[in-house]
Amino acid sequence: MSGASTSVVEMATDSVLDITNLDLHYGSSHVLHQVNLSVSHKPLSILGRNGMGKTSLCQAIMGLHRHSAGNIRFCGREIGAMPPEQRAQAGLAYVPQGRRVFRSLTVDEHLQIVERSGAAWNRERVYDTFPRLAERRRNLGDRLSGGEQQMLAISRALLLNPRLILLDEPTEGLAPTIVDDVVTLITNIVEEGIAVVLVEQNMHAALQAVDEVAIMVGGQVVDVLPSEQLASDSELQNHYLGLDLVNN
Amino acid sequence: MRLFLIVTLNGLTLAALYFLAASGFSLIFGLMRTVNMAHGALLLLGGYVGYDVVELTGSWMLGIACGGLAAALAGAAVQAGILGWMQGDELRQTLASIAISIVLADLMLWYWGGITYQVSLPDILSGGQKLPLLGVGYANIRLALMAFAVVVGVMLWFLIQRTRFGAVIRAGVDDQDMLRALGFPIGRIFIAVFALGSALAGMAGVIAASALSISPGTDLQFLLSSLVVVIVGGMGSIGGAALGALLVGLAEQYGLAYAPTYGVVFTFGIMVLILAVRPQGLMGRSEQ
Amino acid sequence: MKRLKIAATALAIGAVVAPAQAEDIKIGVISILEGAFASLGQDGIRGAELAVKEAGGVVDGQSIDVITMSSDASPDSAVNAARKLIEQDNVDILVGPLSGSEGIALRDLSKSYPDITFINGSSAAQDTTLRDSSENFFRFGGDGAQWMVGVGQYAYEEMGYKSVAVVAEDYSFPYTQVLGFMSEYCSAGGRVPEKFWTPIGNKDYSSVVYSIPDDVDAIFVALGGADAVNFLTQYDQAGGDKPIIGGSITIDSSILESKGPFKNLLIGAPAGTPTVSDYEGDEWIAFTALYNEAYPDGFSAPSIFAHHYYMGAKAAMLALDEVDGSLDDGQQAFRAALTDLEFVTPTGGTMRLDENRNGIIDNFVTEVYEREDGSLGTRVVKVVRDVNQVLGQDPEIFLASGPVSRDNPSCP
Amino acid sequence: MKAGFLALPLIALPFVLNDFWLTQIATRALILGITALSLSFLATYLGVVSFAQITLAGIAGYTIAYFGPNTVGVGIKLPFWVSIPAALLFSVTAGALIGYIARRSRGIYAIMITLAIGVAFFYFTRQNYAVFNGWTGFSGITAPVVAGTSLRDPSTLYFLSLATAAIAVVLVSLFARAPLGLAIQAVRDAPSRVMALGIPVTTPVVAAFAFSGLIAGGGGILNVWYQERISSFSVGLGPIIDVLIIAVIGGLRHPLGAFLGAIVFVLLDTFAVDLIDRDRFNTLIGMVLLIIVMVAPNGLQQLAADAVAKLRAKEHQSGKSARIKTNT
Repeated sequence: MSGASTSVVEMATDSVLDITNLDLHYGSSHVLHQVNLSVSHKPLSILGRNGMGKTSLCQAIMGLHRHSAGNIRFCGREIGAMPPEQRAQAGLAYVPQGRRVFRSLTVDEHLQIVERSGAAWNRERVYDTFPRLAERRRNLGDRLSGGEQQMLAISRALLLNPRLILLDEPTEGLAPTIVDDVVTLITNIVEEGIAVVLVEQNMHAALQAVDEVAIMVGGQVVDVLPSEQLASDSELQNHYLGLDLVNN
Repeated sequence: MRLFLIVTLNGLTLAALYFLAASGFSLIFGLMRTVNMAHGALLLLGGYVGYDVVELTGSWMLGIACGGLAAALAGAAVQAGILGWMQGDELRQTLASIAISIVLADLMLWYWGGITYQVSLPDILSGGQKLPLLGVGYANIRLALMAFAVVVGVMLWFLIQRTRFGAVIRAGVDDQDMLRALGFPIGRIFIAVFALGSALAGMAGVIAASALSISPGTDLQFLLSSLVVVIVGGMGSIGGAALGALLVGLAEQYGLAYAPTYGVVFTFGIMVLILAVRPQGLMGRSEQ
Repeated sequence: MKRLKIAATALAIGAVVAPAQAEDIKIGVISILEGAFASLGQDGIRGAELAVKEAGGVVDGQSIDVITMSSDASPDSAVNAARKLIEQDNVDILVGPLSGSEGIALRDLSKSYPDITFINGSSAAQDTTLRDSSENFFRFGGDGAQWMVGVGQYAYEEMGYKSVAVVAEDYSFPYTQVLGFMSEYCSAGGRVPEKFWTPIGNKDYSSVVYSIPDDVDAIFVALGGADAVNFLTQYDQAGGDKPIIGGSITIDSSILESKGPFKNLLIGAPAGTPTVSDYEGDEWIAFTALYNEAYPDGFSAPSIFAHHYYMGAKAAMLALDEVDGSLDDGQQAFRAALTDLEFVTPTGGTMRLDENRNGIIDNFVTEVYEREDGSLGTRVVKVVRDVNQVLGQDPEIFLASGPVSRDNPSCP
Repeated sequence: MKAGFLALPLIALPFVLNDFWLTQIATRALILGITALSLSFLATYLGVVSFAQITLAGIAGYTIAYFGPNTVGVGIKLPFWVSIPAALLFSVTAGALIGYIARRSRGIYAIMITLAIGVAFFYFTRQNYAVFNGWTGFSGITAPVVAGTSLRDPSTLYFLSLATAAIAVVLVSLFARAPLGLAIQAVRDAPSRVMALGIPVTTPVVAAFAFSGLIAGGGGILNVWYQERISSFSVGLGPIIDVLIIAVIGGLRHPLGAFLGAIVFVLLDTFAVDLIDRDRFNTLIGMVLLIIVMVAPNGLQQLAADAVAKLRAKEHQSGKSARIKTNT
């Protein structure tokens, strides 16, 4: 236990994920421009309006879309040339926008295929943490409610026992009470020592969960600032995110 | 009436063979969206190898196993060496697999010649017996065919619905990218599934060579019937393949018995009709 | 202008293949070398090459070049193959094709190439020479109806079959074979209550097997290759025990040598054919020896295809010899020599042509028997000499009965 | 300028090639190219790969055979100025019908339903003797004689095919820019969005198939004159796959791809037997096809265009550097 705590301290000084000068194209359209971002063990949120390139950035980090230029370093290793499965094996977990649970797998099967024996997170622990999933373990993925699907998507990622979890809009479309549950859950994950990148449109949820905020505008990271600063500065909020988001 | 029952029975046994041939095709399409036009060639390859092994060892079961193995190896090589490199580009894969089937068919013609082969059956399966109600002789192998189809169907169902590997395959069918993002090397899974689908084709080839016969041209016949079976039933669904095989097998036999002139046209007519009404096949899920 | 054209053409062709020497006489051979007919087509090529080899590959100091092309049983492919051989490989004489519809297609094509001589391979459609015949298309062999002569009478009188069912593939060659069988069988007094026309390449005949009426005495089977194997196997497995009467390609060495348990059904089966693998005639024995020596990998005896391609190529060699290898004057002399040719065939008869340039042939009624080593052979039970294309009937009456079809002839 | 660069050598061909190269290679490639163009048109603008284009060509071809001179004694003889429009009318109508049947199918399912239609038609022609003369089909078909010249005359047929090909290419480009063509492309890109706008998807799909029927029908008429025959084999699985091969190896993105693919295919089909042991030519054909599919993902047309672009860029570069040198 003491060993673990020292390593956390050690890592806290190091960055987990380093993105430098990342470019991404979809065919002829240039989606990401020279993105630079460094993620340490402090939870970070990427905020931005719709269409600013947040999901594209997630997919580039996961390797689901190949970037055209730039570097992605993860735990000191360049992963830019790796296929997604190797990035996952290296300790990167992804909770995608829209959850993307498998519609023809039961809850239990979702967890079973990812579970590795002897790891810190296993099926038992998931069911302890989310009794609701235990109740629904025989249900197919597409028979779950939005909140349950989100629980499942996050559990699935946790079973990989990752070093970093990338969550793409986990609160989208959820009822306010469920949003609070998700925020609590993210806070718990952070306490586990897992690095968190939270991509959000919902600023209030994001600000509750993270320490640092990166702002994306037009396919670029334009600013990185402590969450308190953004929380207290409504002008800044308006400037970067627009009223619609702030009132959300 | 007696004829109708016999023709129905014939349709069922033919359906069993079609199901065996088409199940691998359906499996491959279901996971990878690959329309493997070399499926018939792999089936024929399995049949030839099975024949050679049965001649050599006298063991029919060994023949089936080796036929399946040969086709599995060839299929894995095709996926790993060629089709895997163009994953996601369905049209190119279709064309590449056509090219592969042309080459394979020609090489098999070279090696095995153009004559017709029939695998000799073990004693228990050869010959026929009098059917109790209908009062006619019926080939044992055809009755056994139905048993094979049921066994293979149940095994496939078990594999896909009840095992971890099956769950991974289903997850891949649902969302390949997500599966990769969970750390699954999709390339290797694809090769494994392709080998499995090809093994089913190869075994079906040996069984076809036992119940009917194989010769150059058998590859195209079974490719076409597999296409119809799988499309009518719904691509990627094992239940759909079974349903499609039933429809096609029965249609073909009723056609042959009652409307020989246009029997074959009916089979494809049924396919057009079903696809016009349900573009994704009877049990297929619509795209997205 | 013309000179420029020739030069450019030579350049273009030279870029792909080196042109062969001008003095040689070139014989193009078209056969089916792919798909279900491949092994049979291969044997056809062997036959044609054998005739050239037999003559030493030379006629009057000119060497004979044999160039083969494959078709895929479709008339279109046969026509394309012929055009390539004529226009690009510059062949003088064409031997082929193998199957009936291809034959009609080449007959039509021959009218566009009056300077080339076409000699039929083994294709046996009736209309190739009977209707709309072509001046430069020759068939040193019979059609599918001629190949059945003798069987109808034999089945009715010797075997005592009063009624038979017909199982045949649904295209022109089997129609012709059925016509040959039925025109004799029906006039002898026999009945054909049912005909089953099955699609070529059909795999599963079981529903046909069970539809065969119980009260027929025998089944006349005109299926080829894998189709025959499939039908016979399934009939055997279903416990069927009616005697079989075979068409010309149902019972041939290529079928007898296929592997499988169905073969017992064939023992004793009569068939009509111009080619008998075990024929005891001296000429045939010599021919088989020649074939076996040249092609140790071939069948144990020449098939119907080797036999007919051989006769076509042999006629070409003999006629070439007669005109001293000269094909000038638009091959007129060569054709005259072909028209008047008479030669002894491997089956011991005398081959000559009728006015439509169709062969007057010897036909055999054979039966299948089991050799001591367990393999199957055929032996001759009856020889019918000098069978012409109208089957010995009055030509006008024969022509008036119309072209072959599913329903012509009929005697239910 | 670009068109002239292409047209001149094409017009000069009959004066330099012998009949074999002109007819068996050039004309045959043009005819196959026209039919393949009808496929690549659908693939490019509607996003549907149709295996039924040979069926459409075959319907036109059979019409010409049935209503024209032939030696099989089936059909009614009509003057060619009646039978040609009738052939095109039938192929366009059949195209519309196929489009209607397949209107809801996309991707692989569209391939399959059109394949089923194609194979059903093939078996129908093989089994039906009254109209299609079954297995044997029609032979002895002669092309019309206009002003004393048979249209089957090598140069005439070549120019006729060349003109038809040119017209087809122009029609495709015009159609693509017409309002209906734009609607078709909208259907390709987002069928659900088109439906949401209240535009029925059926009309553009049916129109696209009908138009492809017109082009395929043109190819079919020329083909039956070229072959002087048509049979069930002409509409079978072999030709269906040939046309697919031509369209895809040529490249689906540009109308000229179909013709590039056709010339490569015809050369390969004709000369494979000369390049390799005569018994194994199918292996060679398969291998070449496989290599083309692997190295040229977007077809030979794209490969050629890329090569030209690269060459130009190089020229441009060297030209620029040369200029810089002179400047300094």
